[in-house]
Parts: sequence; structure tokens; C-alpha cells
Amino acid sequence: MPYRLLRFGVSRKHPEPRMFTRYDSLKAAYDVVIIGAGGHGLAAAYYLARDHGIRNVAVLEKGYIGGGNTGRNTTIIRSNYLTPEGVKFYDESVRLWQDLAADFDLNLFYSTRGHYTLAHTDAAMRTMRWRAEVNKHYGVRSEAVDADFVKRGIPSIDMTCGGHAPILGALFHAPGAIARHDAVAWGYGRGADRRGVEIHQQTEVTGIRLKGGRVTGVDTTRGHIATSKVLCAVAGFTPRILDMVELHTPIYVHPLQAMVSEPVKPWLDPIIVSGSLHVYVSQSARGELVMGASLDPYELHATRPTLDFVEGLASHMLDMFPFLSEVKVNRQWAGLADMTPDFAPIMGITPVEGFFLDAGWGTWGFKATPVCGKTMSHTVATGRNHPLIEGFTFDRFARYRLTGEKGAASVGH
Amino acid sequence: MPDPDTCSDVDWSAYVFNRSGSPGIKYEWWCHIASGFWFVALRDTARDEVLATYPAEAVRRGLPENAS
Amino acid sequence: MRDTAAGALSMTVGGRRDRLGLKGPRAAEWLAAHGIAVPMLPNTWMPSEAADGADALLVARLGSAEFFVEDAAAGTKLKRLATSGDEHPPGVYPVLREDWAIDLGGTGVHDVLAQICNVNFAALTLDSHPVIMTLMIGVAVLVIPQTVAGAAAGSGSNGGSSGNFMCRYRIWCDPTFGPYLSESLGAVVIDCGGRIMGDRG
Amino acid sequence: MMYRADADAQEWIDRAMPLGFTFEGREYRGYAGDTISSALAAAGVPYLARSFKYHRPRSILSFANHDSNNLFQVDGVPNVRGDVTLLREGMRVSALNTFGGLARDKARVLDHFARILPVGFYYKAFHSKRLFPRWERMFRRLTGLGEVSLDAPRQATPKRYGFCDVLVIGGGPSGLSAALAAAASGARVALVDESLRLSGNGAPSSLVRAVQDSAGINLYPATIAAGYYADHWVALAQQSYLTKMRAGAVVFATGVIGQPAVFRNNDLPGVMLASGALRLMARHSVAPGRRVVMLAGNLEAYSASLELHARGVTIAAIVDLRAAPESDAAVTDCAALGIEVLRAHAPYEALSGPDGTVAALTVAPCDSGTQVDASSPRRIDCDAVLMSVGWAAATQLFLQAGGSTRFSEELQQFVPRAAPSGIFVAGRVNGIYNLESRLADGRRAGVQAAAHAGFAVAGSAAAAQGTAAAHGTATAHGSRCPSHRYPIVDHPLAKNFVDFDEDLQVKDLENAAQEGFDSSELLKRYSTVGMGPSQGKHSNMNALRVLARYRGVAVEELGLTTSRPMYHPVPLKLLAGRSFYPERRTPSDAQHAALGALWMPAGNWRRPEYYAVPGESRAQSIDAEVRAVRSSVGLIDVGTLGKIEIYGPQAAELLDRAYAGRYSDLKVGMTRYGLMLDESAVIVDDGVIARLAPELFYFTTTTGGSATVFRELLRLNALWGLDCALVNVTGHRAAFNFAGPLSREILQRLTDIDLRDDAFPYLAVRSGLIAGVVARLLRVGFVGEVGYEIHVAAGSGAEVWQALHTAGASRGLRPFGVEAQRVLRLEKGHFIVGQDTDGLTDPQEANAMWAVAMKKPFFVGQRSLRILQAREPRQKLVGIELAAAAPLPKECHLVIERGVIAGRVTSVAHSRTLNKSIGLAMLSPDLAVVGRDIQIRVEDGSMLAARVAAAPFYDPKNLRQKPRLSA
Repeated sequence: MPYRLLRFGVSRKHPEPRMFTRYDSLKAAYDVVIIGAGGHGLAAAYYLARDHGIRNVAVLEKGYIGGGNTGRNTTIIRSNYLTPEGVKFYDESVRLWQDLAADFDLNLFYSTRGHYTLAHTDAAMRTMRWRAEVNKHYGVRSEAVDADFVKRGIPSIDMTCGGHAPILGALFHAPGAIARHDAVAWGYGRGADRRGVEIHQQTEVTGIRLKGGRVTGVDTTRGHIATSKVLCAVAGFTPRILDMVELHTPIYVHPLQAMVSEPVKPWLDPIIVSGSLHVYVSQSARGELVMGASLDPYELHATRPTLDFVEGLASHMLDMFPFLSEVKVNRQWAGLADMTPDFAPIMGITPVEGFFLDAGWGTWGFKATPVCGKTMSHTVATGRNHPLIEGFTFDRFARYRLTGEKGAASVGH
Repeated sequence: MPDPDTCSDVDWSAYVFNRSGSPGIKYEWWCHIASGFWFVALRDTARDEVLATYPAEAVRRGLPENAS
Repeated sequence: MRDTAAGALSMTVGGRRDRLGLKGPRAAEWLAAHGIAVPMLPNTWMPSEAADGADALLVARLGSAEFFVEDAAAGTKLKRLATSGDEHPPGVYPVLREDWAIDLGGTGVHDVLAQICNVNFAALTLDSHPVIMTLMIGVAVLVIPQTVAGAAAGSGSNGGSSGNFMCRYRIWCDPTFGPYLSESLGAVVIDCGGRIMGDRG
Repeated sequence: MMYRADADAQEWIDRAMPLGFTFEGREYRGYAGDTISSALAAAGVPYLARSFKYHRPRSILSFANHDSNNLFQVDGVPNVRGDVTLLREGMRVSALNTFGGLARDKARVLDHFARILPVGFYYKAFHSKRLFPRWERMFRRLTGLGEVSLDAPRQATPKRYGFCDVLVIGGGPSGLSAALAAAASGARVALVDESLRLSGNGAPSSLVRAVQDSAGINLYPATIAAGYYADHWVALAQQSYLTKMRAGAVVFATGVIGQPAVFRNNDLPGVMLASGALRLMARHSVAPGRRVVMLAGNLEAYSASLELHARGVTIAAIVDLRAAPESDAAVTDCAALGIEVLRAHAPYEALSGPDGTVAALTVAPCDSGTQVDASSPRRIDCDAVLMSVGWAAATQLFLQAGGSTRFSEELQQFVPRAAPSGIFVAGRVNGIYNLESRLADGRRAGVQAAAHAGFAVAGSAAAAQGTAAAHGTATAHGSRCPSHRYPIVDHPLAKNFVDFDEDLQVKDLENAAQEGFDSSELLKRYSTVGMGPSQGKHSNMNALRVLARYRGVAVEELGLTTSRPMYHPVPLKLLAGRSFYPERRTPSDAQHAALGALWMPAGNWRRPEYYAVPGESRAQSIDAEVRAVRSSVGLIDVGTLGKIEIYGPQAAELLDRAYAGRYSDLKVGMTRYGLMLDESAVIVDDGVIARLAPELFYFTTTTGGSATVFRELLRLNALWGLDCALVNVTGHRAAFNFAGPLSREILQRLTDIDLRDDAFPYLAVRSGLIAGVVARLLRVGFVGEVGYEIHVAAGSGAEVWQALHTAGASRGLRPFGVEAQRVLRLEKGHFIVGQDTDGLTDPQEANAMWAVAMKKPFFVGQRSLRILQAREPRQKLVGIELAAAAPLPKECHLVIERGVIAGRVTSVAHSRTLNKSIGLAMLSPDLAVVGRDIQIRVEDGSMLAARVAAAPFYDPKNLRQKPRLSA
């Protein structure tokens, strides 16, 4: 046992300070208002305070810290994307992830487990090769591997997937990792809080005031705030905020569901994804199998679970791992995903001066948490898009310059 | 759909890509897969409740904008 | 089919009967002109007596202007129609119907259907002669429930627990899905204690 | 110490049928009708499990399918719930997550480290980059419960759809009377109950019988309502199958869940819920102990004492947290029996004996807030402590259904506030405890539910006046308050457990709140309270009480965390069912198999990749197939292509708008390539469009695109309202491509159609008979030779394939598969949509502008394409060549120019015909110049030299389709 735990034994009172300060009221004005106290919003606040010296910041959250997609995703972290823009961006994120626990002095259970994206058709195999080659070009450790490699890496898997979808090979991405999702929000939140950032939970934004195309303030359920800079980091709710500033984007919202099994002794080390079977699965430190699939098929702004989802996912899980027949599903849930036509995010400055967007996070937002904080804090502080987000700008659709990430992100994770 | 011959490039790209992503009561195209029958449904995308359905002809007779 | 439908649960792959698909604004007219009466309502069917008094044609109306006609097992009417050689006038379009057909009937047929389809067949009202287009284990199908000749005509629900007569279902699907549907459905039928009968046309 | 009591008429066990089984390797005996836990308890096994975190000995708590400390490994199956799993002869049962067995579990030392393992301790240490991996390995050894055996077989269980008018969940008094009332209204009722037998749970046996005899009620005993889904769809998990029940209305008579008192060592084996003890006694005749202490917070404690006393159990004392009990017969009866009742007393600490089970309880005076005066606690020796201090309403499914609740201070439980349409609540979950009232509330809910489902009858008056109860003005008739407001006792040495799944003590929750996790959601996420296998069924309520006290707010202010399926965990096998995989086969599938086809998936089709010939390697076979097409004739099944007919006066108009090319001017009897774009000008599909008559077109789509293209065309037609109609004949027609220099000559012998060039030129379409079968012939050049696409009715597909194959056999015909076709079309420079193009490729980039009629007034994608034409394309699709000797790059290897990604190889193959390697590549425009040298990087990082070349590579002038070359 590490010594640092001994203090809990010796001290009569619980020696831990409060992580997040409770503020009774909002200030009249802030330099920056961040909408959304999820991982992205808190990370941006953290780096604004730490790297840019901007501490007069309010993070407004209509629910509770990390209660949105940060706490609902399946915690997979990877950088094996398809486009150069994507690969560079997520690779920087993975780099930041590695030092986050030390930064925060908080254990995030960041666990590098290796990530297999299974290919069941030669078309899929081509895409895996494409991704592997682009990844390697930017120094990301990915390889297109054959069936034998898969069999060695995941000895328990049924290589024929129940005879329905034989595994031809995979994209193996060694840096693929999982982390304790809530802790990431808490770590960024605590770090921001300690640097003077105010986190206001149960505070909903009801309007954004503009004057001459610039942001002048924010209305909330707890009163008005004056500010000239607003960062919108509310994946799943982005369109509602965009309506407040009359901006239009291609973002459409679909639920994304997931489910978790009862804990069983760890038997699955790597993270497994199958595009054809619409499954991704990893085993958490608690021994639960954390399972996800593709988006719900149509627009919906509610997190209701569906039976079809668990049926389909269970069936495909057993195709890969027939011996799990008796393992029980404990709980299913859903989050709301901001989808974009090219499966890439929409980030940075917008036509509304002072309104910054961190959106379009579809099914791939968690892994990008640190790099979004970095790049968006830079963008907010300087008013210029960070070089790493040039491929994700708001105006790319008007310019017919989409970023073709679809091949890597669909059932991505 | 804006008139392709008269509208600006910006208006057209907005038509092609942008959509109203907020929850609300919207017209949507739905297809009954087994019969291939297309119809338009008025659905509350906040509560996933279909409030009314119309045959495709109704669209040509004109439904509000976002029937796309 | 009678013996199979009236008694024990069984499935028969329905073989190749003559079929005719027609679409177009004047399809109904054309059928009438050739002595084939058509149902008034979409998604309903009716038996249409052939002139020679042979087994009735099955005439289903799939839409306002779409029809599906199947001859009886030994029927000749459609063959003669096909070879009669008269051209289809404008507004009448023949539709190739190479459907795969399956007959399902007997006690417990609804237990089988409940495992492959989300339609509550037990609650159908047969005297309205419904035609159902739905999905069965992932395949688009056309389904027509028929009371077995001789059995009490269906009034209200066609049984379930209180049913006092047998009901048989004729199921059509895209022929390229046929082998899959037959095999999968057959497995369920056997699980439910039924038999698979040979092709009896 | 528990033991088997004397036989009782009502017991569920069959003493005539003993069953042998082993636990932790030792042999035991139980009876048929026992569950694993009841048999072990009856056998006097002191404890059944080790707890999750501290590995403390644990035994039965609730005996109601939420005892996370009654999970076992049974015959290789993990996490089997022993309290509800029937015993079978020969079962091999062992405890979970022990190190060296249940008795001498090495991990039990963790119990002594509890002080330095506070809530969330794992966030506070172990994260040095260097050491984490080692810590993590340790964690992964310690966590998890049962073990999956990797060789267990797949179990395919059936799933079925169910239908009913009224679904009643819960087989207690209110559920039974609801079912009966609904059935009486004429509704078809389904009644679901968890327990192994429909015992009525205190209902009059006459009522149970009435329900069992009712024709209108289908019983689902031993069934778990696992989750509520939209539109009254409820997943019912049975032993061996899942029923997906669609109901017209749902009645939740889900009852209440006994809640533990929280005091030091309240987790000792022998400390259990009174409700659980009663179940054990009534069903399995297992007594909780010989001398028990009853903790009372409500009236049920007294009636429970009487029941147990009647079965020979000595009640050492009733320790009532309250100053005074109700004035009720049960109370006076207990007094009459001389049972000592200590009022305003609270349990302070349970003490364990040598075998680790409870041996005594110390109690102390307390006030109404359960603050104890521990100055001189009194010790009461006992071998069991039973808790009847309160209940938590089983509102999980009701909340899933969209119901809302409020916390009733009067009842100290959550009760329904508002119910969505078609959802009704009855009985104790409504806060109604008196039996008569529960029966009445059930009738009320049953009538209302039936009425909602369309079975209104006289008595809807009763329904109306009943509604009040459903909305929570209910009171606990006959019982002042069924639940104590704070059955939680502090102790300086803690070990007073709130959550038995996760080993959480009172201080853990207080400390989590102190760290800022002071909302119910954050508390749950940080402390993991309620996240174990029992999903908080006995911990959430007390955790809220602790948090409310800490924050000095009312429980109502905190609210419950979101409720999600599953109510009880459900095995993957039940959810998966048989799992069906629709597969399509072309009409000549059997012929391919007979010819040795090796299959590859194409969407849900299976297609021959190539035909294996004994003595040939894969490559040799594919080469031979290519050679046959180039030198004599080849035959390929292209029946998987989408096939669509469109007819009507405006058929041409629809095609002109939907496709990029022009078809209004296509002559009858001719075909034209069709390129389909989406509105952003991205290529989405292609095919060949034939005009059979002025108002009749027949055309093909890609194999993958057939369904979506047809659907989109239907939509566009509906949207535009043109006078034409579409028919998808993809599966109703077989199609083959018969191609090669000898194709015409051989085919002519099979058909009455004049195949001579002047009669049937390139790109023409004709109808006639082939081998006596009505056929459509399209003269195509996809593989670069004279070729005929032959389309016939599916029913004739097999015989036509056979006829063609036979006709060509003597002339060197080979059937060829997808691989050979890829090479052939590549030699011809044809791209494949989706392989050579990607999700963003427009016609300029694909060099396909020749297939686009920009002058048309409108087509899908035209306007966007105009915008794109105004700017330099990002990339260009071009041909590339490599020296024959050079190793072959793979598809999707990158083209690198000065260290920068400048494109990718989209198709590549070695062409024996041309004796070189050829391919297509998507290149940045500056490289896309014929003759330009490029570098291709392969896996190992080495570079291959290639050169941009003009495509087509084979027969660039298309002479083979010209008359003068034809045979």
C-alpha cells in the first residue's frame, strides 16, 4: 500500500479538501463563459487558467459535473483515424492523456490495452490498411494485421463470429487505451477550481446576448452575466445553443447507447471493435464488460434506452464470444451525440464574434478531451483557430471542404 | 429547396449541409421498408412521438419548410 | 394444404405456382376485362373464381394501383392469360413475381409466428381478408392468412387461446431470401414440434 | 445459526426428494424445492460469500434476488444468484472472488486495511506512471466476481413477441386483484411475478385461485420484468427465453423492498431482513436462528415475530427504534407471549462468535433521530438479528416508464407523483400497506388499465375515485409509518454498512459528500453506491438519508438517480436469442458450389470470389479465369446487381433528374452508363440504364447500393410526383455476364436474337429467348470484351446458367468470380464506386465528367458540382503502372511526394494480359499527369517506383467492341 494512503488511517477526520467550491451566486461579469461542465468545457477552463492566465472564467452546467456524455461514454482512447487532420489531432490528445494523472495528482486509471478494429470483408481490410498507413506516416503505432495476429492477440475470440462474419484481419493500434471517464472531468474541474475558475452546477443557459454580431452576455436560470467570450461545449445540446446565436450547422443529434455487464474476473485485455458487427467492448478495472454499438437510427433528443439495442448488441457479442452466453447485462443507458456529415468535429471561431464552438463530437468526443481543452483554450485566448483544428472549422461545409473521417469513426470508439 | 439557378453558392451549401438540429416538432420522410411506401410523419423529436402522418402528395401540396 | 393446416403444425415450401403482378393506373380495369375481379381496398385480397370453375385465383391488392395474383396449385388460368398474347395497354405494367412461397399452418402456428415477426397475427380479423406486408426475421414478406376451407369462418380474433378453427398462412418473399427464410423458419417450426413437408406446389 | 425447521404444510420443499451437491468442494444435501442459499443455510453453513472490497464473511440478507453476497460459481457459470436459483442434483457450487477458498480467503486481510482504504482511495494513489501498470495488474486480480469459462458453448434461446391488453407486474395482493379486475372487464391480461411460485405474497388464497382459474389471465411466474421500453413494451426474462410483451396498458404492482438498518457489523452472517427470514421460513422451512433479536421500525416487526415464534423460534427481544409501537393486535400478542420489547432503543453493534456469525447484539437507548446514548449499551445474546425497519418502493420500472415520484415524509418512501398515459400503479408501491386497501387499490388500477386499453365497463366510477391513490395521497392504513426515517446508527469504529455490494460504510458516503460529491448522482459516481449487482435496491434509500442529513436538506430535494433497465441482470443469451442473419443467394448458387466456388461476402449476398480447380493455386485459378475471358469466353453471375424497372410517361424525366447523365434522348433498344450523385455532388452509385420502350427503362445499380438506391428513387418520385412508377426486380431476375471473343458465336447458338453487330451493336439491349427462356440481353463492355449481360426470370436462372456453361465448355469457357472481374475491369480502367472513390469523391475527381450532362435543367448534385467546378479538385483518379518485376503494392498504400502524403493506390493488380502491374490511384492534381513518376510506400516503409499512365490499359481505343473486329 502506498504511504499516501496511511494519512487516512492516522487522521481522525477525513483529510481530503473539497474538490469543487460551491458558489452561492454568479458574478456580474466574466472574461470567458464556458457552457457545459463536461470534460471538454472543464478542460478548456483548466488550460485557460493554467496556460493562458485567464482565471476569471465561469463554467455553467445545467446538470452536474460530467453528467453528460463524459459520464456516459465507453471510455475508449485512440488515435487510429483516417485523415491527416484527425490523426495529428487525436495523437496529440493521446500524448496529453499519458501525463494527465500526474498533472491532476488523481488516478484516472488510464490503461493502455491495445485496440483491435476487426475487418470481416476485404473492403474493410482496405480501410484498415489505409488507416494504418496514414497513422504510421504521422508516427502513430497502427498496423493492418492478419487473422493469425488477431487470433494470437485475442485467443478466446470465435474467428468465424458464429459463421456469420469471418475475421480476415484487423487494424491493431497498440496505444489504444481506456480511462475512468468521470475522474477526467473531476480532475479538470478540481484543477480549474483551484485556479479560481467558478463552476456553477444546476445553472442553465437560457439565452446569449449579441450586439452587432458580437457576444455581450449570457442569460441563465440564475441571472444575467456580462461577457465577450462564450465557449459552447455541450455535445448533444449544441443545436439548442446555436439557435440562441442564430448559427446553422449540419449537426444532427442521435442517441448513442451502451450497456455494461455484471463484474466477472478479467479475461479480456484489449479493446475490440467490429464495424461489421457494430460492437465495441472492453473490460473495466471493476471487471465489467463495457459494450457499445452504433448510433440509434434516427434523430432523438432523449436518452431513453431501447430493447432492440440490447438485443442486437448481445447477439453480436455472442458471435464473437459465445462463452458469454450466461454473463448478465446489468444496465443500459444512452447519451446524445452531435453528428456531422463527415464524422469530424466542428471547432473554433464562428461568424459570431466572441462565440466559440467545440461541437460535432458524435461518438468520438471523450478521447479528444485533453486536446480540445488545449486547442479551444488557445483559440478562445487568441481569437485565432489553433493550427490543429484547421481541418474542423465551422466554414468547411460552405467551402465544400469536408474532412473524410467517416471511414474511421463509424462505430469508431 | 432554394432555386438552384438563382440562389447563391452560400445559400445552396447551407441547403445541402445545414439542418435544424434542435428538438422540436418536425416533418420527416419515413419509409415502410416491407412495402417501400414513403410517407411524411410529423414527429416530436424531443419525445419521439409521431403526431401525424401524411401521404407524399401532401408534401407537394406544401408542408412547412423543414420537411426534408 | 388441408391436412397439414387443419392438424399438426407444419411448414411447406410452396413451390412454383403461376403468378402475375400488375401495376399502373389501369391495372384494375385490365384485370376486370380478363375476368379477374379485384378487391376494392388496398392491402386486402379475395378469391376470384376462374371461369372454368377450377380453383380460385388469389387476388391481392397491394396498393391503390398494384395487384398480385397467384393461381391455384393446379390452376391454368394465368398460364392461358400469359400466352393469350394480348399486349398490355398504356397504364398497365406487368411486374415480374418470382416470389418464394411458404405455407405455415396447424396448431401452435402463432407461437412460431411470434418468434419471427412482431405482427400480432392472432388478433387479425380474417373476414376483412387482410394482406400484411411486414418483416420476418429481417426479410420483407407478403402474408395472407386464410381459414382452412371447411373450418368455421373467422369472426373477430382468429384464435390464439380461444380459437376454435385453424388458420394457415401463405408467406411470400424475394426468392433470393427464400433459402434463408425456409431454413430459419423451419428450425423454429421443428423446435415448436412441427414438421417440414415436401414441396407440394 | 440457521437450521431446518419442522415440516410445514405450506413449504415449497419436497422432503421426500433429497438432492446432493457440493459447496467449496464439500458435499451437502438439500431438498427439491430448495434454492442454493436455502439449502446451504439449512445445512448450517455459517457464511456463503466474501464481500467485494473487504472480503468480510457474508450470508443471506434479503433472499429476494438482490443479495449480491449470495452470488456463486455454479458448474462453470459465474454470478449465479443462490437465493433464487433452484438446487439441482450434483450441482458444483463455489464462492466467488476468494483467494484460497471461502474459509481461508487470503484477501480477508483487506478488512484490517479498511481505515486506509477510504472511499475513492484508488483515485488518490497508484498513479505514478512507472508503477501504475503493476498496481493495475493487482487490481485486475482483485476485482471482478465470477469467472467465465472460455470454452462454454453458445446458447441460442428463443425470443418471442407477446401481446396483451393489460400487463400486470407483481403477483402480490394488489397485482392479483388488478389482474382479476382487468380480466373481468374483458381485457386479455398477462400477470408477471418474479418468485418461483405464485404464492400471492399474503393475498387470500381464494384470490390466488381465482387468478389461476381465470381464462383471461396468462400467468408468467418466475419471470422478471427486466425493463420498460417505449409504448408499453416490456422485456420479460424467463428461465429459457425472452418475451417481448406489447401491452395496451401496464399496472405496476411492484411492491416494496425491505431495507436494512445500518449499525456496526450489520453485515455479519445472521443479520438479515425480517422479510427475508419469513420467505426462508415459509418456503423452505429454514429458520433464521434459534434465538433472534428483532429490530423494529414498523408494525411488520411484530407480526414477523409472531410468525417465527409460531414456527418455534425464540424471540430474544424486539428492539423498537420508536418510542411507542402502534396499538395493534400483533403488538399485544407479542406482549402476551412475554416477548420483551425495548422501546426507543437502537442496535449499536453486532458481535460475532467464533464461526464469524452473529453471537450477540448490543443495544442502547436512542432518540427519534436514532442518536444513541452508548454510555451503557446492553448486550443481548442471539444467533440472528432480523431487521424490519422500513421499505423502499420498487419504483424502478415505473420511473423507466416516465413516471415521476415524490418523497412522502409521512410514509418515508417515494410514491408516484404523476404517471404517463397507460401506466397505473397499485399497492404498497403506492404507499398502501393495509391488505384490504391493497386489494381495493389493485381493483381500481385493474379497471383503469382495462379502460385505457379499450375495455371500459360499469365501475369506471370506482376507477375515477381510485385515481387519488395512484397519485400518492395514499396512507399506510393500520400502520403509522412503515419505514423509519433514519434507521442508521453512527459508531466510532464504523463498519456500519449502507451498501453491501460495494462495502460502503456511513463515513464513506459522508466523506464523498465532503469532497464535493454531494448530489445523488455525483455521490453515486464517486462512491459507487448502488452500482453493484443489486443496483442499490437496499442501499440507495439509506444513502440518500445519509446525504440528506449531511447537507441538512430533505430527501425530496435530492431525488433518486435515473432508473435504467435491467431491473435484475439478464443473461446475454436471453437478449441475443437465436440471432438470425439474413443471407441472399442467387438462383444459380448451387451451380457455383458445384463448380468449386470459394465464397466471399458482398453485403448480405455470398458471391464466388473465384472457382477453385484441383491442382491450381488461388492465383493460378484467377489468372486462368482472366485468360478465358480474354482468349475465349467467361461466365460470371452478376445477379447481385440491383435491377430496377421504371415505367410511365415521365420515366425518362425521373432518370434525368436522379442521375447525372441524360436519358430522355436515349434511343429505345440502347443503354447508357448511369452515374448517381448525392446533393453534395459525391458519387454514390453507378450502373447501366437501358431503354426497352419509350416509357419503360430497365437499369442496374451496384450490388451494395441496390436497396438504398431503389428506396431513394421511390422517395424522389414521391417528392416530385412524376407520372411513373418503379419496381425493384433485383431478386426476381437472374443475371449473367457472358463475355469473351467467342461469346457472340457461342451465344448465337442458344438464342433467336440476331447477335450480329449491325443488328445488335455495342451498348444495345434486346429481348428474346435464350435456351428457350425469355431474356433481356444488354451488350456491355465492363470487362473489355464482347459481352452480353443476360437477364432472365429468377426461376429460370439455374437452367440458363447451365445452358451457357455447357455451350461454352468445349470452347474453353471458365466461370469467373469477383477477383477475375476486378482484374479485367482494371485492365479496362473502370473504377468501382466505393473502392476507387471514397465518401467525398465528385465526378471531376473520378474523371467521370463524361457521364455528366451539366446542360440538363436539373439533376441531383448538379448545383453543388457547379460550385466544385469553379475550383481546383483536391485529387484526381488516374491510372498507374509498375514494372512487371516490381513487387505489387497493396490497395490503400500511400503515394508519398517529398515526405508528404500525395495520394493512395485504390486498385492494383498484376495483369498477365499486359505483362505489367497496373492500378488506379487517387493523386493530388499536380501528380496526376500521365508519365509522372511517383513513389508508393508499402507496409515495411520501403518505396516502390510507379508511373502515372493513361487508362484504359487494355484496348484503349475500344476496338474490341467495334464491328470490324468481331468474329
